[in-house]
Amino acid sequence: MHLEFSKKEELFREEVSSWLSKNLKGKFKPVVGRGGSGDQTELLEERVEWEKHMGKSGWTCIGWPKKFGGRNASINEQVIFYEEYTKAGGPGRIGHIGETLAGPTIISFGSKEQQKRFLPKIRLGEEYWCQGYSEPSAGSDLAAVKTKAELVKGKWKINGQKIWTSLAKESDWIFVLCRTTKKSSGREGLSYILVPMSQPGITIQPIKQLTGQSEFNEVFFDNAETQEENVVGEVGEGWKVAMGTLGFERGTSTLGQQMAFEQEFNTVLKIAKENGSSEIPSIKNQLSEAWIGLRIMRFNALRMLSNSRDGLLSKEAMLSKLYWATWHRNLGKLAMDVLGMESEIGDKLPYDLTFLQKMFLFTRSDTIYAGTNQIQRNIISERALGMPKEPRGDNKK
Amino acid sequence: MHLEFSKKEELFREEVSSWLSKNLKGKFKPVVGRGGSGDQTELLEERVEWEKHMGKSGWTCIGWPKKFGGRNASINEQVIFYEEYTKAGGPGRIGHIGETLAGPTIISFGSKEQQKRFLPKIRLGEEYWCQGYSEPSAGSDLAAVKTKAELVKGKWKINGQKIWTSLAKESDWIFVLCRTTKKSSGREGLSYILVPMSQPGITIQPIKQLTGQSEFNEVFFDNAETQEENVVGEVGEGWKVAMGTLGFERGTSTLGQQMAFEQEFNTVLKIAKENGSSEIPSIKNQLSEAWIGLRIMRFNALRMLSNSRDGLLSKEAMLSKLYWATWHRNLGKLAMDVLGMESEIGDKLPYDLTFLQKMFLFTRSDTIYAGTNQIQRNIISERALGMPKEPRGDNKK
Amino acid sequence: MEFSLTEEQEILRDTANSFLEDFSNSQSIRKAMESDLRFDPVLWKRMASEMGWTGILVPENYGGIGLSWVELVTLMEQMGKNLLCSPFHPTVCLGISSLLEAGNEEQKSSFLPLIASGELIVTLACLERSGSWLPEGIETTFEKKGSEYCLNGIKRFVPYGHSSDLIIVAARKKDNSNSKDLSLFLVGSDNPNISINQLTTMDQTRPQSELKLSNLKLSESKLLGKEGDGWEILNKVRSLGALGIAADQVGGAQKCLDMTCKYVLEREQFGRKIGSFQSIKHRLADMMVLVESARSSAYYAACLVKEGNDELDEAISIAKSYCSEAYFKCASDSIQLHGGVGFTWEYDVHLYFKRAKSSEIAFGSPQLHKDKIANFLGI
Amino acid sequence: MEFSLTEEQEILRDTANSFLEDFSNSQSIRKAMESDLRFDPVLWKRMASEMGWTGILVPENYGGIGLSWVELVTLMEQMGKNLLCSPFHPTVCLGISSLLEAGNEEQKSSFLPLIASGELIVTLACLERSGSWLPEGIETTFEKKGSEYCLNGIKRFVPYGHSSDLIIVAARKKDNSNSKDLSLFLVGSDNPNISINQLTTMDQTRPQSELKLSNLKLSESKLLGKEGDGWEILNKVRSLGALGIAADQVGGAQKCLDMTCKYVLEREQFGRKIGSFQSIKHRLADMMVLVESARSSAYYAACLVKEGNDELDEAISIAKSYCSEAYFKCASDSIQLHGGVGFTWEYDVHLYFKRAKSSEIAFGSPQLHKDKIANFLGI
Repeated sequence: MHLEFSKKEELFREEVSSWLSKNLKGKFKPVVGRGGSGDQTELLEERVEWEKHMGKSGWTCIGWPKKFGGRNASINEQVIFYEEYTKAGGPGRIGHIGETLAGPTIISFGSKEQQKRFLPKIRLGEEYWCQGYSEPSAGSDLAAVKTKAELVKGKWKINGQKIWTSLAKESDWIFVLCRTTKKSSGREGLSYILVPMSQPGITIQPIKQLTGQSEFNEVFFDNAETQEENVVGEVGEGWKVAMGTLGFERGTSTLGQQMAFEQEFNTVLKIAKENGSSEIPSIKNQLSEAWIGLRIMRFNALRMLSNSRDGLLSKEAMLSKLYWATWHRNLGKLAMDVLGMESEIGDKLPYDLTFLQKMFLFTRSDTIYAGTNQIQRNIISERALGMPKEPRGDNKK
Repeated sequence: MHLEFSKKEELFREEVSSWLSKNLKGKFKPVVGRGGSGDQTELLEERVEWEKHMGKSGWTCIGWPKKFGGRNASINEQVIFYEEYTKAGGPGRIGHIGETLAGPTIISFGSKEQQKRFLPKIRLGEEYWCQGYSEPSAGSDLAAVKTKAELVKGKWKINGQKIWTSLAKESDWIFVLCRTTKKSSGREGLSYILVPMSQPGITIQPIKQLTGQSEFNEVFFDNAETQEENVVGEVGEGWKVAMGTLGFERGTSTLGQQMAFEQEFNTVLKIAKENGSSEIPSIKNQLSEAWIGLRIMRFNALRMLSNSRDGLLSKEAMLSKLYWATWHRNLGKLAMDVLGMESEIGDKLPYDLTFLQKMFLFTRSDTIYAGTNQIQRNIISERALGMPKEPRGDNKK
Repeated sequence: MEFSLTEEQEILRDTANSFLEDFSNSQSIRKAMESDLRFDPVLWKRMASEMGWTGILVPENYGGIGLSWVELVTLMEQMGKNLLCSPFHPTVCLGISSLLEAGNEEQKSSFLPLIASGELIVTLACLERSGSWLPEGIETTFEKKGSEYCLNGIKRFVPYGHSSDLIIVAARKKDNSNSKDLSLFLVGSDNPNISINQLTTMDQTRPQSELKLSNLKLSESKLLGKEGDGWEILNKVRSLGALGIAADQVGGAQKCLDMTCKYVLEREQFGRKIGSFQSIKHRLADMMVLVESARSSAYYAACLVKEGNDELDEAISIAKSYCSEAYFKCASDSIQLHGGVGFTWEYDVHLYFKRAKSSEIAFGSPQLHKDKIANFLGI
Repeated sequence: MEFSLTEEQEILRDTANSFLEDFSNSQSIRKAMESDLRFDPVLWKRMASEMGWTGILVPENYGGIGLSWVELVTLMEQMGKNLLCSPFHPTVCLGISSLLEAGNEEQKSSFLPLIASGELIVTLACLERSGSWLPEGIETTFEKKGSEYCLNGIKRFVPYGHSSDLIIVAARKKDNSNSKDLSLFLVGSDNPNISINQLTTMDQTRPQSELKLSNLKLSESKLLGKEGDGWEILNKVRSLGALGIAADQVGGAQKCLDMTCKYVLEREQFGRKIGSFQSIKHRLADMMVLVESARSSAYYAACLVKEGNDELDEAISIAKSYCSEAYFKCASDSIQLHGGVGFTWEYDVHLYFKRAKSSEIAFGSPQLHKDKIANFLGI
């Protein structure tokens, strides 16, 4: 057990940081530090350019195997990459769903043709992806999805509705979990299908959030089409594929996210020092606790990454979502407490809020999307601690 | 809505307080302030004398109807009585189970003969009672009681085991919830039977608690006997009777309990001022919060009592146990925090702890006995908020 | 001792609730909070003339109905529950209280009847750039020149400042070192030397403004209370203001509980109503403890106002700190238990959440009131 | 970067756990904690000679096995898990650390081998009647008379004071106003001018004593470190002491989680294993978050000791404050989820609960360490 990075890893760190400092300037200067939470849909064109530039330079998808154009970077190298990327103010990645979800799924479960068709375009920033899992009545209970796909003359015809889809308008493709076996229910009879977004059968409806912005969308499928071959894995095996994807979701990028959290924390700390609220004992204490919480988040992540073997995440990894979502929500509240009376005052009428206000409000969704805190606790107690599952009801609809 | 007491009530207060100050002295001086939580089994003889003295003077069972020897005291008068009693340092009541549980049950559900036989002796402090509800495998799930009673030649023969019985050794009678219908289960087939404690069929086994003391007991029934007529209510209707008793448990004495809490709080506050810990912001804040919590406990109780009509307790009453148990447990922790390093040091070897240490430890059971916090939350959400009941399992034993 | 609503008070509560359910529903709230005035002036007139609410505290001889704070708390609880957008709190809790506390006969008879009839909207301008509730926070100065007062300074966080007719302004004597030497003035919002700038507020149901006073001149008759008594008056009025907010918080917290109960009994996941899951049930139980305790604390303080009890300041600090935390917790939990829809603009939960946040810091944060309680305890 | 146990470290952990499961089981814990010495001297010898644990930090040239704090933390985690009653923490974390930090060659070579072989039990006497961890808390004085030091004072809260052979005593120079001018001395417990009085402790697994030093005379060779360096040495040693406790806390918290999981999978109520109720499942999930995070924090700090990193003090304060709260919460929840049996003497849960409480305040309460963190943050 040791925390120091090896010489080779330190060299890699230098390579990353020097490439970033040489490239995140000039025409890319405007995107530095942009596109994070609450800013996700801004400066899209410029950020797409940046994605392409990174792709061309071999700095996307570094964890992918070499044969798919990746660098086969070790976990430590990925950690280093994400840390340096955040430190350098690398913009919010439009390509992250392709790089961390769609791509790895296609690598693990896709056919050779699919790998050839889709992976290079993800890697080069030429095609972007979004996720089609949740539905209005299938939120926590993902197995209740109702969206249907039917094979008609070599094409899947898809009907139904997905919800909470990020970056839907900006994406070229969506992976859709849908029911391909009529009258099936639960985890049976589902398939994982790749569908092009730009077609008359698909309508996107942004969802306005409590911040006044729209980072999520509803996606309606009305006889949307895709080629028969665009199913990943076997027809009817979609649940297995989707669960694989969920596994990829909590990986090495977590350390980059933590550096972004640290930047937020530093902003709050700075204000507290400036406006004198850091001298109020309860605020001082909360700042101290927030810092402790953030450091431990990092320690947990390092341990989790060191313990993960062969791409399988360790038990501890199950804790990560519950931990960071709760921590981040508390930081949002703390930011408001630090601001005191000023916490109510926004940027401009009618309803432009400050960065910290948006953080405060948006963090309320952190403990809900991608598995609510309640669902996370179910998962931890059942899978990591062996507690019995909650009995399903029989209010079949 | 008004908080002031009427002239008549103020006169009653004077009467109570003057009687107490005239009587809680001389030979009764040693019992002043004794017999509370953690001190329950001390100075028994003297406290029995005091009970008898109160009974003779008409100051026990004041809420009972006049025809059973009570004063038919209004809720406000009972509130006043308990407040003054606590203020005067009246000793922990050995007779409280008879006065507040057995008595009211016999008044509500008992026969005329039972009322004649039992009530005067409760009132006069001549007979003491304990409670036989919980069993090792029927804790939160009271309907799972297994203790059996069988009618043999005009007598109930009782076999089984009760647990968590307070004051078992000091009591003359126990009311026992037991199964009188063979092969019955759940709430059916139970009866509420009064059993004399002093007999060979009953064995008492004290349970040593984490404080090192024993305030609870196991009571074993091995062909214990009682007369056929000692069943309260109909045979087989014990659940209804027992639930009635649970209703009585959270009544007017709550304000006396709160004054005892206030005395504990004052002790903690005094130490905090003396040892300077009240200047530590987190301790100062906790003291402030404890005081807020205590005052609101009082406001809640006053509102609950004013809202209770015809002896039925209001919705708000369901909150009381959860509230006070949690508050008291927090006070125990706060007391230790106030003491700092001294919190570890007890009175004398081998294991005599201080009053505050015993409080700290004992309050851990407050959130467990008489319905755990979890059970209280079930009750509140189901009965007051109309949430669906948790499905029972079918692991029948 | 009878710590429950009388029959008349229950009628007041129920009437208020059904009126507000009709006229302060989701649609009208959103319309009002996005309008320029930030409230519906037609509804305001009806609340004044039909319901008599603006005159609830005004003695009958000044054209009001002369009820007590118990009735006012009962009423404001319903306003909180229905998220009413209106300058009721500044006008009644702050404006009327100030006039009753410190106004001379002439001031009372010229303003109270107008307030009671809904023709005059009042607010209080005490906070400034530091946001501090302490006397040091007030930097605005006054100077007496002949028979006139001249005021200069910038007020911030003024509730409904942009739609008020009469503004009670706290200022300190120029060049006076005693930080508590403050005085209050009655300023018409039509005075040319005041400029009012509406701010963007996270909670759109509680608008705030910034006021600039530049050599604003007032006749002696506009002094409220004696010169130098301002801090004492402010203390009393803001304490009552805190109680008014506490009542609003009780209602808001109750509504969060109600909305959540309703939602979890409708929403199904895993083939069950989600209200049948223990984690949800237990959280609702905890919410109910908070709501009922908050209500007890606000009612208790209201009784003490009526009975003129010494304990009042303590009781109000208890109520304000507890109700603030209770409302915030209930609103947070309500979002959480609503899941995805809980953080959408479309559902009302976020409006309650934002109101919980703005109420929490209005008239003293929970921490400030806990510090006061510690002070009462001698620590 | 490889933040997981090596194979050797895993073997150490597993061996320790199975040894302790055998020899520090419920029965032997109770026997030890009620005995006069408060630990089992036979077990102590075996831990020293068979297992080599007392020499874990002692360099090989002094008869130890010269491992690092990473191995020590791994070991102490198992001791906490199995509630070991022994003077291991004072002897190893405090005693050996002090000698390694400040001992001269003569002191090291005379004491370290004896400690490694289990023949010498050491403790640290720093706290006094105020219970304060600040230098002002130390009122015991020393005076140099010729070539001798003379000590006077009363030490309190001395861990295993009554069963130690060698006591490291902190004292201040008599009549010196600089509160940090402290020095450390090595005092044999057989010195006639020391009287040791065992105190009753709520946690019987962590005994404490009061020591009276009355004109206790020591030769110059008993000075540990330079005169006046005491505060600096103490700071380092107590920081390591805090880390040792944190490791014990991780193990204790883990055991509370394990015991509770086991119990709720056995206990049935309402016809179901109570572990199937969501309120219980969710609380267990929260416990696991605490336990794993606590473990991460303790291991992280242990790595920094090994790597001699500047961040160490901060990391230890993080670990000690987090592990303290995690253990207390897990032990509390363990009692609660055990229901009635949870507060009986018979079940072991209360022993963990009491150890959680005594550990919480040992070597700085969570609050003290949070204040340190605030200090690191510049606030």
